[in-house]
Amino acid sequence: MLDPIILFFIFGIAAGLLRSELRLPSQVYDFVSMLLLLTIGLKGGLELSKQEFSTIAPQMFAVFVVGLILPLFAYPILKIWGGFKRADAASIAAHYGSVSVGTYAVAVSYMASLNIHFEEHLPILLVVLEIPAIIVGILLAKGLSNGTNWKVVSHEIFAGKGIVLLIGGLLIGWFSGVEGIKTIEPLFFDLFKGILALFLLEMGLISASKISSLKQYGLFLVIFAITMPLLSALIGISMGLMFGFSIGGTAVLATLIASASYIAVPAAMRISVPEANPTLSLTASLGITFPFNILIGIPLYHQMAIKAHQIIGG
Amino acid sequence: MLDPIILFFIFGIAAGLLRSELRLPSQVYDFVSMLLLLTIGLKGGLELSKQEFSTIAPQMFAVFVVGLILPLFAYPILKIWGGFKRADAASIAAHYGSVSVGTYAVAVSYMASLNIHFEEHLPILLVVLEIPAIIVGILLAKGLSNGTNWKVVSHEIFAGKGIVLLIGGLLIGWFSGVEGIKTIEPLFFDLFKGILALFLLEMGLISASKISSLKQYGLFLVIFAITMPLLSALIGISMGLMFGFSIGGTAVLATLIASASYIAVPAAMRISVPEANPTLSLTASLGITFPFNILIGIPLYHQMAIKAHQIIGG
Amino acid sequence: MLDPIILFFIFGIAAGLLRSELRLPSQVYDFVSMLLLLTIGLKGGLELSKQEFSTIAPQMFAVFVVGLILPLFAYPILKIWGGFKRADAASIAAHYGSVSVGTYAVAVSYMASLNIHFEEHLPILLVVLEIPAIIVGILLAKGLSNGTNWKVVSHEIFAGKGIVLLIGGLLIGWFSGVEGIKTIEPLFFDLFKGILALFLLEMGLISASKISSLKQYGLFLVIFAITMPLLSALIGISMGLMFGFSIGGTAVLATLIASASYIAVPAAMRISVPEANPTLSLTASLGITFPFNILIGIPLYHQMAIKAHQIIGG
Amino acid sequence: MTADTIKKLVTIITELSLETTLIREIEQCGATGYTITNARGKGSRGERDAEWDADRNIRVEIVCNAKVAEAINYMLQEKYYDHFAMVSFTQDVSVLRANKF
Amino acid sequence: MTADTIKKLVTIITELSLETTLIREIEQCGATGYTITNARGKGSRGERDAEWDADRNIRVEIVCNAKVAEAINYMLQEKYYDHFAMVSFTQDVSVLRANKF
Amino acid sequence: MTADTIKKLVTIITELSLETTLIREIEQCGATGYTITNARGKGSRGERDAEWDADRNIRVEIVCNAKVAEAINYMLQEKYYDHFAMVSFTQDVSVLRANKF
Ligand SMILES: Nc1ncnc2c1ncn2[C@@H]1O[C@H](COP(=O)(O)O)[C@@H](O)[C@H]1O
Ligand SMILES: Nc1ncnc2c1ncn2[C@@H]1O[C@H](COP(=O)(O)O)[C@@H](O)[C@H]1O
Ligand SMILES: Nc1ncnc2c1ncn2[C@@H]1O[C@H](COP(=O)(O)O)[C@@H](O)[C@H]1O
Ligand code: NA
Ligand code: NA
Ligand code: NA
Repeated sequence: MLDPIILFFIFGIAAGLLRSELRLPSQVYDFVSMLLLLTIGLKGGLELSKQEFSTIAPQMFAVFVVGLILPLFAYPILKIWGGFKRADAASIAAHYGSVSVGTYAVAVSYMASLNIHFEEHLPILLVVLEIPAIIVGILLAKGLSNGTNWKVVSHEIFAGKGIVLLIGGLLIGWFSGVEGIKTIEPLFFDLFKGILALFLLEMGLISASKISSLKQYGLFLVIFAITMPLLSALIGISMGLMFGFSIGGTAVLATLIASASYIAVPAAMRISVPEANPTLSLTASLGITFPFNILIGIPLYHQMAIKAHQIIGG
Repeated sequence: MLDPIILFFIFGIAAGLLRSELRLPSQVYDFVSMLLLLTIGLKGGLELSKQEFSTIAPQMFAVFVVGLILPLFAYPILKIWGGFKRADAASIAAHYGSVSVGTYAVAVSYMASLNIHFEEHLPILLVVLEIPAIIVGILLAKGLSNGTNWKVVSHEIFAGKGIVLLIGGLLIGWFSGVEGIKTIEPLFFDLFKGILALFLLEMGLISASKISSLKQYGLFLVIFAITMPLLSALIGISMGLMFGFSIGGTAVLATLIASASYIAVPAAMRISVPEANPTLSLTASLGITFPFNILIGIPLYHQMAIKAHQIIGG
Repeated sequence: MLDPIILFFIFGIAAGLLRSELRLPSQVYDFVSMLLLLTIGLKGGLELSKQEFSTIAPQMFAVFVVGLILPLFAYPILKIWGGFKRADAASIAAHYGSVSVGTYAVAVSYMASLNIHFEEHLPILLVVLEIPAIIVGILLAKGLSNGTNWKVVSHEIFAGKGIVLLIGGLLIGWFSGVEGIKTIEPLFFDLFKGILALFLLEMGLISASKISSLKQYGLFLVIFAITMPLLSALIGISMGLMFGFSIGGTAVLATLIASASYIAVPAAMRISVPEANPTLSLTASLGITFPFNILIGIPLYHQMAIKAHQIIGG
Repeated sequence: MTADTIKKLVTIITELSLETTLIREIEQCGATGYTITNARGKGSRGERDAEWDADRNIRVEIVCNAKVAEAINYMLQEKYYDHFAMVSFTQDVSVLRANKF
Repeated sequence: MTADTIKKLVTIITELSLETTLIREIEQCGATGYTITNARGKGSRGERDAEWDADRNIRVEIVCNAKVAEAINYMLQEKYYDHFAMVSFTQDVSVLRANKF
Repeated sequence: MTADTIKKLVTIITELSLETTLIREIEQCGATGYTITNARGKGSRGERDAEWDADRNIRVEIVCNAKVAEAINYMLQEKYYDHFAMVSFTQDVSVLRANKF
């Protein structure tokens, strides 16, 4: 029996490939995204109020470092094997070093539907992971002595809707506490999966439109867009074990690291590395990696987490 | 005591006639419609998973035939008695041969509020009924040897938002099953009547604006727009009895057949029969038939179904 | 422990001051406002069905008179002490004589979260209070023998979205009754605080943008925009006592009278007194008075109501 | 192909709140039609970023003959320029079916 | 600075429901691009206030050479003018990088 | 009636993501105002159908004198034409209250 939210995603892809006129109205899509971001933030914030900062700080640091390393690892592959121009290789690398909140939300919903516990403070790591890859990507594209206006770039990153809503949600959740949040639960928590279903419907439609533009970019991009998340997931599994996470937490962290950005990074790259072709990275991220993670990745990473825990535990 | 959703509709009509600036924002209207279509589809799909296809298939066939016949019946009336041009008569006939999902939703809600059981697989018949009248309408307007681009027309019909969402909802409901759907119930099922209320508020506003443009089209259109649903309802009642439906199911089927399209058919006619005046058919369908069915038709068809069952049963 | 909806407001102000790109999409904002207005109307209407008109009529009259007097009181202050031009003084006075539904909603939510009872028919007084100040404002700006097209003005007032939705909600609530309304409660009542949270997020963003344009209007406007609600609240407290309201009702009425319009009045003034600078009054109302009432005013008026009841009771 | 005719295209950018009254006056000047799009912008009356109802602009286009164009421009100047955010400009355009305008 | 070149700007205001087919035909006339904005308005076929799907307008702009402009105008006249709410007008515009169009 | 004056109308169609920076530069060129509408379209960089944030266009109009128009066009050419989806064209328009621009 399939989770309905996955069916909504498949439905979206199918409708898109069949060239249906179906679209979630753009402002409704924005609204739905906002709700997801706020809900994820709120949940993380509620958890924060129960935790010691000292336990989380080292995890934040480790995750930040991973965010710096991932694009450095992807860049030469894209440049040398893929034959991409410098700007394009750097931009794609930045997308895969950063994360996708939509993918995270599906992982969360997957765990919830199987009643698997996971570390609820992961949204904080999510926020931390979004940023370093952008900086590395710009440096890769332009070199250290470049003319990047870092003030503009950092504004673009930190003032972007995604980060602001996640951090806002975290803080509100933290300050409100479990009791306080009760009154807004019907909107933010009870509707969560329905809202996620609508989000995935639209994401399916978008993915389908990107899939159609795939052929012009060749096989290498496809292979990269599947292999890169698999390798990233391995890193995620290792980190989960290192942090002493539960099986669920390990799988969600793997999903997080395996995911590729399609909102924050494209926006930042467009401003900072305009010579990179935005269609290239969005096609990979939205057309291949997102559907791969949703349909195959998450259950796979879950199995990997189980295996890894058996090996360690045994 | 009046059902609040009917009050919302009356409120919309009143606000519209008083030339208030009130409008549901267009994208919110689209969103609300999408939710209704998906919910109706989901409910039908859940029911499908409990039924044998062999019981439903003959009903689908019968209903398809009715969809072919209704416009053939309406066309000469409109052409000869109404004095409409060929294209206009054909287009109006197509509207009345097809169905209105909004009207169906109100019938469903009416039955639910009176705790009357009805056959839940009706959404499948709804999907089947939407289409044949469009084809007949085009043929009536253009003749058999016309230059209609059927590929474009069939894309217009099947790729239209309405059909896609209904079928998508049906399939998702079918594959998910009652257990699977639980997590998305708060959005799609619990909010249903509230969402329907907002939909009817906007429909009231739209109806009011169409009512204002009514006088220029004369009395015949008004009479047709009330008589046609009444006759169609009689056909619906007979079919309900034929199918062995409950009283509720008979009444809902009658409502379905009595309803007139205002989304799928106008869009298809605009492309295929551009010489037809779209204001004419929309004024009839939205300005008269929709409010008539909502305010008078549904309770009336319910009474008719009760009577019919008494006669048959006695 | 802070109410999360207040945190959403503070979050909005912070994000706005930090020049984040965060915005509630405009149609979603309209939708959220509509839901709040309808919910407030519905709640009032439910209450109406339990009350005698004869108890409420005198309160409506008294409140109407207050709505006439408040701008007459504010006008000379603004004109003489503030040095504003006639049109501007009249327009600002009208804003402060009228009310803000958003502020009322927060007061309602504040009382609910502290489990404090209040007179539920207050939405009727809200409707009554919106209007007189507009008329007085126009007369102040243009004199009695002016060329105001009162037909246009009254259409602008009564056909405005706010009034129409409030009155529509009132009537629907009244006719439906507590039982009837049950089916639409999940959307209109259960989601209320979540919807209010989103509304306040956007209001915070708007307030922040108005705060930025504050410096060019000088200190007087700031002082006025804080003092005026305080004085109005005193009047509200006295009226609450006069009406024999509970502590909660007294505080909510005080909040109501202390609030300043930012939707109905600006729209009406733009049409009727175009020579008034709209930025001036909106800056005061949205940039100062709204946040003041939300963050400081409501708890303060609650304390004032307690004190006043002690004095009277003792 | 029907011969082209030269007409005027008047474009007005102003506050959304004016829409109803402005349209009425434009028709009184003799315009047979108009087209409106939503807009935002900045000018002498500051930024109008369409974030708040009061800050929304519309962009109105009217195809008409020179006389109507002049009447519209005169009307704008007399009644609106002083108190409203408003910009307008006029161009020549060539149209088919010129009798429409 | 590259020398400016004079091109034609064709503006079409018509029903939203035509978008897909109209765009196809415009490209067949030789246009290399187009820009669309949502619009509402009023004309000989009554008010189209964008409140209902069937009442929404679009405003299509095409920068092109004179030949393509003529082809588009001819096509509009032949296929659309009779049955659809439609207005179109043509202007001269000066563009940079004229080879684009 | 005030005498009309001829000014330039520069229209730019480009990516939404450029809005903030582009506006800043346009003002630095000496423009006193601008108007923006949301748009979608197609050109040499493919279809931009406004479905995804990255695929949204804006249409910017600036009424200005010839010198500012030239400065804007030069700036666009230098800084944006190579890497961004962008089209621009310039026309003559007659305006009232010419001192505004
Ligand atoms: N120079 C300009 N070019 C294009 N649009 C302008 C210009 N100046 C003003 N506008 C538009 O007209 C509106 C009103 O202008 P204003 O009355 O100058 O504030 C602004 O909000 C802009 O949308
Ligand atoms: N004179 C006009 N000026 C500007 N736009 C017009 C004019 N006439 C019609 N329109 C626009 O073109 C659409 C179709 O016009 P029509 O075919 O005359 O109904 C209308 O809905 C308006 O948006
Ligand atoms: N020939 C054209 N006519 C009108 N608009 C165009 C044309 N070519 C391009 N555009 C618009 O300008 C945007 C960017 O063009 P481009 O840089 O050629 O991709 C497109 O997305 C269209 O909205
Ligand atoms: Na990643
Ligand atoms: Na029918
Ligand atoms: Na007040």
